Amino acid sequence: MIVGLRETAFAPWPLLADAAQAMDAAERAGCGANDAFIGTMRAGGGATRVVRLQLEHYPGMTERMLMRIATDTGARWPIRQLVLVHRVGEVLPGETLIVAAAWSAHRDAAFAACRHLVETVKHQAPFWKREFRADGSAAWVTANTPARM
Amino acid sequence: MIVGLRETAFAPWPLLADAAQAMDAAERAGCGANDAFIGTMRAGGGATRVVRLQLEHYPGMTERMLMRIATDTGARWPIRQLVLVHRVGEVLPGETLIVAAAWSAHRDAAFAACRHLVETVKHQAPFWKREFRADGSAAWVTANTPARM
Amino acid sequence: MITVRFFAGLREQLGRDTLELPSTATTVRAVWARATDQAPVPTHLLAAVNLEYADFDTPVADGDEVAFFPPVTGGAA
Amino acid sequence: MITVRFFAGLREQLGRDTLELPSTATTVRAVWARATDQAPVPTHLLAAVNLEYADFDTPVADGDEVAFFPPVTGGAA
Repeated sequence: MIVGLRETAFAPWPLLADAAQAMDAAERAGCGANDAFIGTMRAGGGATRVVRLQLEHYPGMTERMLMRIATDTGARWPIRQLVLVHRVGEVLPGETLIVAAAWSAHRDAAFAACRHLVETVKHQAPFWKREFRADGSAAWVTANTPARM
Repeated sequence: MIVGLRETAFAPWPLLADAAQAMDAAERAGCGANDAFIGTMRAGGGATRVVRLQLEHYPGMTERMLMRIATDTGARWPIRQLVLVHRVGEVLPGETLIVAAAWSAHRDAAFAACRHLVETVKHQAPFWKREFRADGSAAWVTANTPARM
Repeated sequence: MITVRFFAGLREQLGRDTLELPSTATTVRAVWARATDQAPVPTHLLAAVNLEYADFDTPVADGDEVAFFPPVTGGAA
Repeated sequence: MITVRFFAGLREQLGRDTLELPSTATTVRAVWARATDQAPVPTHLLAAVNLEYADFDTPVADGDEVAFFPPVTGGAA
């Protein structure tokens, strides 16, 4: 598993390649399917175009939640390898916010586990986004859906 | 779009990186989500362990079907970039069979389009697998679900 | 002439991958009968005319390429 | 002592990110009241005790860390 935070911009594909290559030969030969999700910062357009994001987190709790989400996902689907990495700090448009990926024997498990990682992080992991816009304004992003309490 | 066949072993991640970087700045700034699926050859185990696959296709029709599946997917979801690459020829365990990926503003479209690419190729594109096993036997893989006619 | 092609397991069963027929066969069904000496149609047999999926009633004309093949098995596990 | 932490928009509204309370507050609800001078509880406020999500009735003891924060907004678009 590759699970954790990144404080600076990173490319997602080498991370996915590393995770695939970190499996031993038997694990790799058992994997027929890998689904990988990459979330990136969108800029939008016009005067409210977002020029920068600040991604705040709760040091300690955030890492713990990411690890729990990863291990829960591994317990629920027959996963052989998993990536769950989230960016924190100052983020520019186009930079990677999250990489979630799951490797499994078959595609159903890989797709389901990857989607589960993405949704669970979004709704449970303690991250907060503040948008800085082209017109100089800034605002905390408000959640569309409340997290569980 | 990166759509087509590969006759020799290839790494999927540079292909995905190329596709992401091929978007112009405006396209890239509009993309918040990329889902990528990588299907690889499984070996299985025991005497019927598969040591090699032969992937036959219908030259001309296969390329045309891949392109149609890609463009149909782009018409059905708001996709900004797409990869659909399939291996042909002699394949060894662990090698990539298919890469399907979709970039979109939001994750729902990226996940749905990527899954659609994978399922549609499996059920419609003219490819046929023959397995060569460790015990010396060989057999054409039979489809679990018939393709449309 | 009509070009007839067979793929994968079907190609092996029939022992040939391609043949040319005089263009007297007017549908995919007639091409199959002519090309295989009236062999029974395998379950789930697929056909294509000029690189597009076709059914057995699809018309066939001089110069067409007609292909027959088993259900497809590409893609992922 | 109980350590109280605030995050994101809540931290900005309250104008502080952390404070120490004497360990007389016995639940998350009591910690909120004490730490904010009885401020009304924001809609969808979340809380954690010792890095785990907690509800307002969760007991709090000496040495605990109690955090309050708005709904989370990480992840993908």
